[in-house]
Amino acid sequence: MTEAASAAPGRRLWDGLQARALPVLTVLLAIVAIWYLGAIWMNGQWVRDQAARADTVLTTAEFIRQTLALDRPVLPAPHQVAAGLWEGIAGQRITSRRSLVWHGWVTLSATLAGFGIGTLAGILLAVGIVHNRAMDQSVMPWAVASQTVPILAIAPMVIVVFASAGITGLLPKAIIAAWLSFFPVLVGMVKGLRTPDAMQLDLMRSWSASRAQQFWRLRLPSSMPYLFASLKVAIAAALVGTIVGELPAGATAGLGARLLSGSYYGQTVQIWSALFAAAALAAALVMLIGAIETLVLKRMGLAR
Amino acid sequence: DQLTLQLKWVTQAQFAGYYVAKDKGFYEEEGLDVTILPGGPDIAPTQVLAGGGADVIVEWMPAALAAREKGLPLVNIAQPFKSSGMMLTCLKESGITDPTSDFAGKTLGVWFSGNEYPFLSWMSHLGLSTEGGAEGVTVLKQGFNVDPLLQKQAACISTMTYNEYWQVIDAGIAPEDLVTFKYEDQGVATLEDGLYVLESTLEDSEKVTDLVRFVRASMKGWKYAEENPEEAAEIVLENDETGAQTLEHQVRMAQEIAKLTAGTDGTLDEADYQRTVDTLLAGGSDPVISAAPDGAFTHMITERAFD
Amino acid sequence: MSALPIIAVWLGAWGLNAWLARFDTRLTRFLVALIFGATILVLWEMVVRLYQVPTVILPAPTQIAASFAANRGVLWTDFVQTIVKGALTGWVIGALAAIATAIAIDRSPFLQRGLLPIGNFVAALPIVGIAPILVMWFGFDWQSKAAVVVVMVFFPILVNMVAGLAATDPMQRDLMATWAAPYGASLRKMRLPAAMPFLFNGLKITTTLALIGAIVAEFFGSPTRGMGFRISTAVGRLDLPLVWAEILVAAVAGTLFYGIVALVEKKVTFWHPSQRPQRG
Amino acid sequence: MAHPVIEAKGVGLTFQTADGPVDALKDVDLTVGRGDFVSFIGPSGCGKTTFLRAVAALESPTAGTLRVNGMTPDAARKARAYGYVFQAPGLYPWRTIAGNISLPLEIMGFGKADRAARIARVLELVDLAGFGGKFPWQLSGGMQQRASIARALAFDADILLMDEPFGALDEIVRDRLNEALLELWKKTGKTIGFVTHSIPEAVYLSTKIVVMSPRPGRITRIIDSPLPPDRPLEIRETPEFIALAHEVREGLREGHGHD
Amino acid sequence: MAHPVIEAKGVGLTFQTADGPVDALKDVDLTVGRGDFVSFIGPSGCGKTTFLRAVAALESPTAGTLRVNGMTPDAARKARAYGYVFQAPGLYPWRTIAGNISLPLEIMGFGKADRAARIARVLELVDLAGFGGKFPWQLSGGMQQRASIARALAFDADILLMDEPFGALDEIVRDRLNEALLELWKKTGKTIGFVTHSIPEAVYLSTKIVVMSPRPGRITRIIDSPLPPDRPLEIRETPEFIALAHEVREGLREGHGHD
Ligand SMILES: Nc1ncnc2c1ncn2[C@@H]1O[C@H](COP(=O)(O)OP(=O)(O)OP(=O)(O)O)[C@@H](O)[C@H]1O
Ligand SMILES: Nc1ncnc2c1ncn2[C@@H]1O[C@H](COP(=O)(O)OP(=O)(O)OP(=O)(O)O)[C@@H](O)[C@H]1O
Ligand SMILES: Cc1ncc(C[n+]2csc(CCO)c2C)c(N)n1
Ligand SMILES: [Mg+2]
Ligand SMILES: [Mg+2]
Repeated sequence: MTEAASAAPGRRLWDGLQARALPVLTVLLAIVAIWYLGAIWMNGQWVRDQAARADTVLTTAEFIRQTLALDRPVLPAPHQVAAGLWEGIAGQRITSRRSLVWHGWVTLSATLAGFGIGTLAGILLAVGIVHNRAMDQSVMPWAVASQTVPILAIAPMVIVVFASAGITGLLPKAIIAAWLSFFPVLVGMVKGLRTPDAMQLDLMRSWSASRAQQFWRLRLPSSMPYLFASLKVAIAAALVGTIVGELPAGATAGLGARLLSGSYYGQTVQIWSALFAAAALAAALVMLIGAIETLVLKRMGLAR
Repeated sequence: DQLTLQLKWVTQAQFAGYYVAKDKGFYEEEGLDVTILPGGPDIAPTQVLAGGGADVIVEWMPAALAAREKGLPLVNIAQPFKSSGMMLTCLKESGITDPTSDFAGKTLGVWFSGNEYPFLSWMSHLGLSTEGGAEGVTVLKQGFNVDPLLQKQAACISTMTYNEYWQVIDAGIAPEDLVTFKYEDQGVATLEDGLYVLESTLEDSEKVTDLVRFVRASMKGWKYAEENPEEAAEIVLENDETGAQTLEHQVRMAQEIAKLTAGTDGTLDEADYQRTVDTLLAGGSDPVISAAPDGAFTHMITERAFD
Repeated sequence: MSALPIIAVWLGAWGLNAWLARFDTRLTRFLVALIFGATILVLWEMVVRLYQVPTVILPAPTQIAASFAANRGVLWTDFVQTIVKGALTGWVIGALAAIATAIAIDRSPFLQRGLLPIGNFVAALPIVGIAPILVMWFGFDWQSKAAVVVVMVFFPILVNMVAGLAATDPMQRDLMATWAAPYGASLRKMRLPAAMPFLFNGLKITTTLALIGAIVAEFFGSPTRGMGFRISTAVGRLDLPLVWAEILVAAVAGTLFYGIVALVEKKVTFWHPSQRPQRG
Repeated sequence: MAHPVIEAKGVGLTFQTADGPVDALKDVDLTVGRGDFVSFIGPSGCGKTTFLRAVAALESPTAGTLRVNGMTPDAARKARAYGYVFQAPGLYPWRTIAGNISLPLEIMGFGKADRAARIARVLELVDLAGFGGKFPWQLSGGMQQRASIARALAFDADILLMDEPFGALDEIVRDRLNEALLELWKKTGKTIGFVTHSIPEAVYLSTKIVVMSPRPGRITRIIDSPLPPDRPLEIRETPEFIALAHEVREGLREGHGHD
Repeated sequence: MAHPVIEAKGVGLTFQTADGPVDALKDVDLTVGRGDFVSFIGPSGCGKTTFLRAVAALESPTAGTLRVNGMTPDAARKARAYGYVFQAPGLYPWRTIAGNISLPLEIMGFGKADRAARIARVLELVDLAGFGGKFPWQLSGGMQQRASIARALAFDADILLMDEPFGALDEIVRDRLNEALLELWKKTGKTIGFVTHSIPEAVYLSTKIVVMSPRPGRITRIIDSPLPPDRPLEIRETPEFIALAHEVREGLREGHGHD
């Protein structure tokens, strides 16, 4: 027991890595295996039909090889998607219109703008709700209702309406993104700003602290963990909003446009590559916020 | 002068004339600065026009006339497309050979968002209900691509001669395995891809001059594209921001489009117009438009452009 | 100057609400929310009329109401197709699958470490991307919409449920250990009840997600009914009042759905501090 | 000034709850003079906390009159007359111990150098010198409680209200802090209101012991202590002390009856 | 059986923390016989809780051997030898008081009628008859603590481990519960391990008092009580009692030194 505890630090690092990486790798491997099986199964119908139309008989090996190498597969094989991603990311100049990096950048900029607007709106509304009783009672139910409006479904219309008001380009997309991302921030911040317990508030009262002092020195710091948790949800939501906003913008740029045009031409590999690029972007953004969170909370002494 | 054109669909050779006119400087020669807005699956150009987002739109006549009846005063100012490229493409194995007898009980893919009118009036010509059942046809809202046919979710899908049909072919289905029914051949063709503006625009004489110059330059572009399909396709490709189009597909599209724009200088043929209106009016219980429209087109622009 | 009446209505309603809010009873709370909503509607109507906004851009509430009354049959058909068949079925299946998976994960730390990071990645997949794929796989009817909903709601519920199952405090777990409780008993009598507030958190978030997923998926192919179908078709036909009537149905259905889940939550997690009447 | 520091006349406080009204305080009469050390003792739920909170304007009495330094409690609060120590430490977890002590000083607008000096002084006082840079969760429960006492002492309020401040501490530490508190009180002449469950503690510290009883919360006895201000720990073995403790215990037993 | 109930030989327990290892227990030797009432007393952080947890197999010693009823602690746990009362009530908020008491009974497979009878009996014992239908958060802290004691008593485990069970209660209630606990112990002959901060409580209840000291946590004195099993409350004024208390206090002071 004590021997294991006093093992060399390098060894411990390795053990930790193994404990973390091994399960992820195993699950990943399982998913890839299932994916390959799925690809063979789902693309099989097409390969059989083609063989029947061409009046040929396929060996099993032939059959499997063909299912994994279709131009327009129902489900592209993992290596096809990987190749598509590689081609899109590394195989182009990043300013090229075929570059996923370029499209990713277009999407990212609108996402960040929308995320900024949404976060600001969410925080301001939350501050209002916590400090004003009339706002508390009137805004919250309608904020919930606002999220049930299928904004994604009317996004095309929204874009047109904004265009008619002279707002075009990045902003309409960003506003759709903001619409989706303000809600998690609002909910999280209301909860966070209300999280100081009665005793902490009473202490402030006993010191006769002003409302502003109460806000800056008590409510805001104690809401930080909630804020960051919601920011992670919000940035993913903002990305989805941007992508949807890009769909009706038709054949212009962005990962959404890439998804759409892939879909329009039945280019499943292109769809999946754009999809993975989007997911990777989302994961990176969430991780970035996680990193900022750790940093801030550590400085605040809230991370242990 | 500034002018904004809203296309009906994504950047592709279907709109080659406009891109050529812009790229070759035809608009510039006329003193125009034209912005071309690509469309998309759920963009309704009529709505964009109504909202002031564009000065001119490319739209199909059924949708334009329907919008006119809804109170949006659209006017056709030019008609670069002489013939319709619409058709229904079926798998031969579905056993459909004759529309009048074989559609009943089948599932058909149709585009919506204002593009369903030609199909609906064809069906009412055939006396088929679109509510499903053994006597009618089951209608699917077809998405952006030709998958429903490849996946055999529908017996037939809507295709354009210049686009979706070739996607089916490219997907690996031989032409012999397909049966197609062109709207032209069925006598239910309606006019596609015309240029429309709001009535109020025509009251502004300065705008009218701009439109005249615009139509003139656009038609120059169309004729150039007709003669040089390869070059036109390349120009389209350069303007495609998604980077999803392929040259091969666009060249073929440009060649097919040339067949549709052939035989017109952009002036609307009144006989074609009348046929479209008649087709739409003959809709049985559910016609697309209820009365013959009045003032839905003007020859003023094309006359001044080409005199 | 024409903005004056608009500002006047706004200020008047706000004053009334600020006054009502001071009473803080159940009735006034309801009234305040109602007045707030009514004010927005009135302002909307006034803006549309005063500035003569075209109907194809933004219809007035009265037009929307008229369209709603005229199209009740269509709206009902669409409601059944999209919300009852697509959204609800998908939500129930997704929730059940997520709960079952969460329990499996809770039992196996290996799965927990392996599945959750990947789960987070998958959860970040934008649905608009999977919708066309799922329509391709599951066909045009509501099954593919339900599948989209399943994918959308699965991970939010899973993540919450996993957190919930781990949310018992150490003392509660130690107590179970001193009683030598087998896993089944500690699951049923401790982990599941303790997870309820978290589970409901996930269920509430996903009510609105489920609606959005089912509607958006219809854009990628559908039979000729459903709310997403109707919205895109009606936009094409410039029937904007009908579009907004559909949006109204979605909003009301969504709010009700959310409200019902919140109500059940109140009944099930009555014991949780956030559900107890606040002292002081 | 001629005013007593705390003057309660017929004070009543009724909470409206879902199960009906709860009389947390009823007919409370009490006068506390400048420099008094008053302990409140009584069974759980008898209104000790409620009374302290009413004095600090954290609750409003529903009957009678309550004056602090001749003003309303709320005016006294605004004049920053109170240092309050709650039953639990209530430290802000995102601030270090020094930061926590600094917080009320910042709010009241003390200068930077003055703050540093005060923090050092009170940390010394509660035996936490050297721990100023730690975060609350890095300290044991007892140390946290001492930090919260230090925080209440730092800004030298006239009136110190302490709600079972030593409940979580072990006997030895408690003895030491009792001595330190007495020392401080003698040196500064503050008026102190002190809630405790421990009879010896109440007797050892107070000039006045208020015995309370629940349902409705009321005062059953007020015992003035004959003990001298100088009290070594050994005073607890003297007969006067034991007699006083006995009297308090008797008072408590009376009010306990049924519970 | 010839086995002692608890037998610790050179028990050590080191926690690995980010700041390095913490010796919570070191070289602990202790033998507890059947029917003993053992109190653990010592300053905060001296390892009282850790030792109790190790006995209940909630922690594993990193050195030495620990046996319970001649088995490993884990085997004893599986044999359901323990009733454990934690320092905080630890009631499940979604169950009523009766439901909470019923929970271990359900897990151990007691029949329905038996459960009802036991619940009624222990509720009576801790003076909570009539409160069975309330939820934990509807009761005051003291009542919750009593409910948690009732829960540990309901299933008649051989060994009762109690970690400062009466810390949150006022003196009168505490006295009453002390009496009741002694009564129960005499009647059932259970073996009891009891952590407390109060010297009089330790002396009043125990047959054996274990004095501990921190850094590293270790036993500094084991005092066997000469008091008879029958102990009226007044025994606390006898010279034997006071001498014993004095001895414990001495032991505590030794280990306190620097804190
Ligand atoms: N905010 C409140 N709402 C309703 N009832 C309350 C509230 N605060 C206190 N009470 C009730 O008032 C009575 C007095 O409570 P208080 O907290 O003053 O007791 P206490 O003497 O401090 O008890 P303890 O020793 O347990 O701290 C109790 O019956 C309590 O339940
Ligand atoms: N899980 C743990 N991880 C690290 N250190 C721990 C852990 N549990 C306890 N300790 C440390 O072990 C030592 C003994 O702790 P323990 O809880 O047994 O003390 P205690 O005597 O019960 O104190 P108290 O009277 O405050 O309850 C302390 O220094 C504590 O900080
Ligand atoms: C979802 C969707 N599919 C098709 C069309 C119709 N459409 C407009 S232009 C054009 C030519 C394409 O090659 C077609 C097919 C539409 N509007 N929306
Ligand atoms: Mg109290
Ligand atoms: Mg302990």
